[in-house]
Amino acid sequence: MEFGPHLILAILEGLVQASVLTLTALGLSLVFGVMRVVNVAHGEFFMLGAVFAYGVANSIGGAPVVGFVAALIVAPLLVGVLAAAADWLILRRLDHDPERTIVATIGMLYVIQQITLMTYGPDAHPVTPPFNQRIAIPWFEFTDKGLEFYFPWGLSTTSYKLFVVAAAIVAGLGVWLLMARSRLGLILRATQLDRETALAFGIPVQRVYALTFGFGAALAALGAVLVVPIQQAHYLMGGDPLLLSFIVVIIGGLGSLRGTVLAAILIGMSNGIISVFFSPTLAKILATLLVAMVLVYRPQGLFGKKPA
Amino acid sequence: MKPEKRDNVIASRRKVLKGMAAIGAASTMPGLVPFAQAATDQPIRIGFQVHRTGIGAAYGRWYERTTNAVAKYINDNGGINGRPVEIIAEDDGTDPKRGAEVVEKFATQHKADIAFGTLFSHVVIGSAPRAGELKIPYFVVSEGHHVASGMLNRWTLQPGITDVKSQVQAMAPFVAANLGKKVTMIFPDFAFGHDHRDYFSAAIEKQGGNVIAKIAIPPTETSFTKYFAKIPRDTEVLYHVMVGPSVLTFVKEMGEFFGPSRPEIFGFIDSLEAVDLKTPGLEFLEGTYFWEGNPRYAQKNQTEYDRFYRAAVGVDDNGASIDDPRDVSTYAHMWGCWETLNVVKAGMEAANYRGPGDRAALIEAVEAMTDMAEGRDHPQGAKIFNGRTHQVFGHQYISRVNGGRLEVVHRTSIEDTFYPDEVDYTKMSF
Amino acid sequence: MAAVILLSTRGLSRHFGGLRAVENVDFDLPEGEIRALIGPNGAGKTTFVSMLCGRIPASNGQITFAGRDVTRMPAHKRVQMGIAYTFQITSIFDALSVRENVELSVQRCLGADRGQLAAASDALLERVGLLDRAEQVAADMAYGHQRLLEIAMGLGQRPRLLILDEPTQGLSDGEIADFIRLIREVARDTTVLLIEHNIDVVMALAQKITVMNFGAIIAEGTPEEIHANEVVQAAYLGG
Amino acid sequence: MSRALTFHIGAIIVLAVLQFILPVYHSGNLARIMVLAVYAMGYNVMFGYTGLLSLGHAMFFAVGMYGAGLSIRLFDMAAAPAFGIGIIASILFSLGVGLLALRTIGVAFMIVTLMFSQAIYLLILYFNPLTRGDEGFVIPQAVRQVAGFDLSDPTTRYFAALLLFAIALLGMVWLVRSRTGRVLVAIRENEERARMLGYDSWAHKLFAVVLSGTMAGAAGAAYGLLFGSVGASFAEVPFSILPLLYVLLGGPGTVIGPFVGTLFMFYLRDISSSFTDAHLLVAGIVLVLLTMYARRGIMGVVRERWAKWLP
Amino acid sequence: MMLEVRHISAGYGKVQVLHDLSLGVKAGEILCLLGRNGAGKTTLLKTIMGLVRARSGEILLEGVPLNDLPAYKVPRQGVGYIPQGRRLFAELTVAENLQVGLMTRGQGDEVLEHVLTMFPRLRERMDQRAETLSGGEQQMLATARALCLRPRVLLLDEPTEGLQPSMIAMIRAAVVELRAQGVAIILVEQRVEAVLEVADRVIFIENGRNALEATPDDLRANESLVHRYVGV
Repeated sequence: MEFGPHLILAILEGLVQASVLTLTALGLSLVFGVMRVVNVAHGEFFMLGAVFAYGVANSIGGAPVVGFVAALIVAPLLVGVLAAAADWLILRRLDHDPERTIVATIGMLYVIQQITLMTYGPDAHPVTPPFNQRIAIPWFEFTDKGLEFYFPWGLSTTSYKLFVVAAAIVAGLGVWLLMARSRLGLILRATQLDRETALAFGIPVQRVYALTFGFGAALAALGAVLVVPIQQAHYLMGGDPLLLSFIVVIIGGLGSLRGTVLAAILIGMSNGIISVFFSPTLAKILATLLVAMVLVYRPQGLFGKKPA
Repeated sequence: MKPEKRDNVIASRRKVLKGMAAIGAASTMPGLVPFAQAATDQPIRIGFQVHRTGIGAAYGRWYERTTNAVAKYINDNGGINGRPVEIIAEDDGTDPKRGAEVVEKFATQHKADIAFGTLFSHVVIGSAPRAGELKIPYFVVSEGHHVASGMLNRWTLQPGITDVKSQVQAMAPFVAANLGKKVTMIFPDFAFGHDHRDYFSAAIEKQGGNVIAKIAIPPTETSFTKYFAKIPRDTEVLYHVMVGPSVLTFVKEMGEFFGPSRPEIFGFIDSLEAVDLKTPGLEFLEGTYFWEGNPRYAQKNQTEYDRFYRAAVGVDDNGASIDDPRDVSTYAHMWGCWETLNVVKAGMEAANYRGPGDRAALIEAVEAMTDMAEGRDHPQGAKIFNGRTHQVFGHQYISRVNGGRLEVVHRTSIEDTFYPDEVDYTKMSF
Repeated sequence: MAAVILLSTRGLSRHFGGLRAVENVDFDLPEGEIRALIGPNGAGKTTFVSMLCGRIPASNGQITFAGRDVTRMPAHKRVQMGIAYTFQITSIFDALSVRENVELSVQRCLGADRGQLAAASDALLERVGLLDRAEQVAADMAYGHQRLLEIAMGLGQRPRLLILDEPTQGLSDGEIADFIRLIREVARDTTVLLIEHNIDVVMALAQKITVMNFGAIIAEGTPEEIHANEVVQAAYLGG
Repeated sequence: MSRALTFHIGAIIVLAVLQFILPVYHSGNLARIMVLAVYAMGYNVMFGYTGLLSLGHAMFFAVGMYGAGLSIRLFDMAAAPAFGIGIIASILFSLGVGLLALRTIGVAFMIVTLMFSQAIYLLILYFNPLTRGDEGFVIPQAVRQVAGFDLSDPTTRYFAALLLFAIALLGMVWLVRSRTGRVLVAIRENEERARMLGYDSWAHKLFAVVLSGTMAGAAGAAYGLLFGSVGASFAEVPFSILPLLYVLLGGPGTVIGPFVGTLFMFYLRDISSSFTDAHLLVAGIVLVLLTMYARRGIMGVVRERWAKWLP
Repeated sequence: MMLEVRHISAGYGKVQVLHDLSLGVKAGEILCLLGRNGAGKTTLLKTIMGLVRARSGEILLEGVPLNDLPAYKVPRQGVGYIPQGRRLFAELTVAENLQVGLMTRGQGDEVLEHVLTMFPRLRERMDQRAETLSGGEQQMLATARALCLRPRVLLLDEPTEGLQPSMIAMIRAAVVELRAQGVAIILVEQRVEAVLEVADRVIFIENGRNALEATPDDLRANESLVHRYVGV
């Protein structure tokens, strides 16, 4: 493929990845920001979202669009409730101590994964996309006759992929509106800034935590529902989103939502674009080392501001 | 016609389950199975290393179904040396560490006669040294080249399924002759994929073709379009092989990428194993070609043996589970379990196997095997076993997607899969 | 003897963001003296002594200890040179026993010989009156006893300069009297810098008093001079 | 001889005797458990004694294992020098990791170690012509000889594992009673205070990382030589979680605890595997329950209730 | 009594800070707590707020026990708190900080209006982030935020710390006005002089225990009392 169309394609693919990653990482970032805990089971909530989406879409039947819309609503909700319950039953009793929480969420990761294997099984299952037209994209070249357009081989996307990008933008805006403009957002931000004072002003911090944990997980699940029509629901699919979300949240600055979105776009896009030029495994090695070095030398993240 | 057949199979499946549960106690239930002339009525214990969890779990499920079916088949026909076969399954988590522990457990705890059944090559490589030390015959069904490459030991054999090196090189003449000579390869970036890369590149060059691009995809990748973009414009044939839970995404995105103007496409069915060809998004595969270890769809000229084998495992004419037509089997691989256990049976009978003391004799008996005739024991086709390399060679199938079904268009000769020996295990001591 | 300056600072400053916690402090402490450092909350006392012992780096200025410039020296090296610091907020090894706490403070000088360590720690515990609690887990003790343990750990290091940050906070009157006796004894071979709010303690112990407010030294003198100083009175009572 | 020393030497003697008593399956398991326990003891140096929680310990194990394995595979070395190379590689590598990762604390430290470990795993895959990637490679039986002893022989293997284990165990008994060991505990309890007692906490933490990494690396090299295979799965994230699980269960900050935890978890999985595949479910539940209700682990509780003298 | 503390013991972890401490404050009364650093004054206020759990004893608001309630329900009963160091939500705007106060008991805009008339400076700064305010303005905001829940009881922890005299006067005026409105006020202070001007009663706390109760007049008459318990 020529360089120009190749790049466009990498960007389009990167956008789709970045969209899903943004939602997933926003969930992780929110939980870290408000509760100051790292949720290692985040990837499993992503996986659960996909598996529930398959379950819902499959049991409803009828036109794919009906099942998909139902999954879009039910799966994140279910996952959110599950996660909130886990917070209430487990993490609350650990006082949300950061290190103990990490260990407990590692345990949760295994439990969720194993239960999914025992019930849903080891196979990957697809969810039929509600619509999926291939959209060829024209490219141009300069010939003797001047500028000419043509359709290069492989330069295309699908309507569903565009929908994923749009949906992620809408959901992202929704999260932003919620955080910046709503009462609930105010409560979350106040809790994030000063837990004790929030408590002294009547904010039920423990419930806010459970809600946040649930909401964070639901965001991951939403990302997963969007992605299952492209990929499949599989009980081991949570690993990569977790690692990538980690990377994004750290690069973006722990707890900063704006940084998270920026970093998700950066990482999602570069994942697509770097692999155009380098070995993808090498790209992953470099990305992991970059994250480690960012933590070592710039713990506030690339986009985070320096603590006073 | 069909419904009745189906009922039969369900009935026999029930019997399988019941039978399996009862096998331990079989000897105390006279009349159920005729194990009359046995010297001992103790069952032959087959340690079955199965991927129930981990990335191999989807394959493992079907391996287990096939293994249970072949055990029933053997028992229904009088067992081995008149003794029933008992399958002792242990999950290895598709993990080499646990694999080695499981082999130890078979050898020392379960007192199994042999260990059997592993698919994923890293588990084989992790487990084989322990099998060698514990001197327990280790029959793998992994299609990896690691056995014939000489990396392992005299106790490890692969008598049921042809290895990747053979499969791949046998494809090259057909590809070069019918599809094109400029090939782009897409393969997973780990050992299995590298075997494809290396052996096919060499084979196609012998046919006057060449590989113009080699695109490695990292394991755990979930999105593939960006790799397709690296396919050179002058590619005549796209050669693809993919494994893991993302195979459907891989194939779907391939379709979306090419749209209406695709090159010839030749793939290993691994890319679609356990995936329904009628899944939306796969329509573009119409007219493309696949290697199949064993044809998933019952062919017009289906042999009696394939029909028998299908029914025994509980698979319909489309290669899916009879219970659930959406549950597509790993048909191109799992027959290896069926044939391997039949080889074990033949070997044990040739060696007059009585117990662990005869393990070396069993190995020697299998090493002495050469021709294996097509039949109920070998429903996939005739085979030639090479005792020096511990590797079997057999026919390979090339199928074309036609009306949403895979139709066999070419069956390679066994000789197409031969290559010079790289090891002589028979010279090693036990 | 009083002429030998053990510790001095020149132009010592520390800024937190825009806040000037300590600004341009010149300070001299002669060897063998007990010096009290007083001042209202937020005057910068703790920040100042934290810079002396190296817990926080100075933004500007210079610290000299025993004739060496220690401004950039890491904390543990300064401690090895003989600066011991007891924390304002009790800082002990909660989960360890009282004896283990003290042993940790003496083993740096003594090495890990068990017998010697035990003897030295018991002597110290005896001195602060905690010997009968030696086996207790440190966190289980009353606050006052924890403060005494903290002081014992300070002494265990055999410092040349002992910095005590509000050592009597939370002690009862009886304990305070014991504390004063203890410090007098210690001061025979150790220089003491004492941050203290309890004026009785200051008056009883200090040979000289330094008063800080808003990050700067506003007065320095004998207890009598300071008591009479109007600026000091104003700073305290917030007039 | 102190009670603590007697107890641990006694444990080693019991293990030596067990080899002659136990059925071969269990003595085989025990050999494996002892090697893994060295890995866990190394983890305990950082986590249990110094308070540094690493999520990437598999990298140290893998560096030791590949250090030894690749010397054999690529340079045809003998087992003993290869083992030495594995250890040297672990020392150098853990020194490098320590110098970088110790610039962070708490959660950041956990993630940095996780990321380094992931990078090592990917590097093993990336250099597959050398390492054979995910498949790994076999260390041939012929090479696994040290001073005339065949390491693949079950008895030799058992005693080789026991030797390594005994060195690590007695070394730990000595360490935790030494001056350095006590400073490590002081750092775990209150780093600021330790620093203000004149201890160089940075140097001590670095020592803990290097010792911990070297023990893990020694375990990795030994594992490869004793069991004959080297593979990338020893560098994967779940293998980093294992020692955490072992130590949490056995008792962080106790010398024998990591062994007890390894023994328990190993048999928990082995026994549960005969009636369910859900051993990971068990592991997950154990992790959650341990963090919620039993942070001291088995030996921690034993020490608290019955044996205060246990180091 | 509007708020009554009976025989409270409380602390952090294994350390007990308050020992059997009792006190009460009436509606329209200012009770000042004096004592040295670490005497337990801040811990007492936190215990009333439920932020530190009382181990024994009772806290009653108009006879109804508070200490069984989860912490977040205490302010909802009408207990306002101005913590030491102000503890504003630094990255929230002035308006948002006030909004948090209004939410506590579901107060509407008229309360906000009322509070803003007390602190007109804040009205000009509504969209500014709290961390950008000057020290005095921050204290105004902390006070205004607490008033937004229309407290029946107001707890102030060293509200004049680090402020210039004009600001101190303003805070003092606000406190006096609240007393006139019938709010029960507990004021923790270091500056004895500031205390003497507004207090109705003074209680000294020493080592977490009641040490002495006095009126401002007693204290003016006997300076050595102050000296003994506050240490100046």
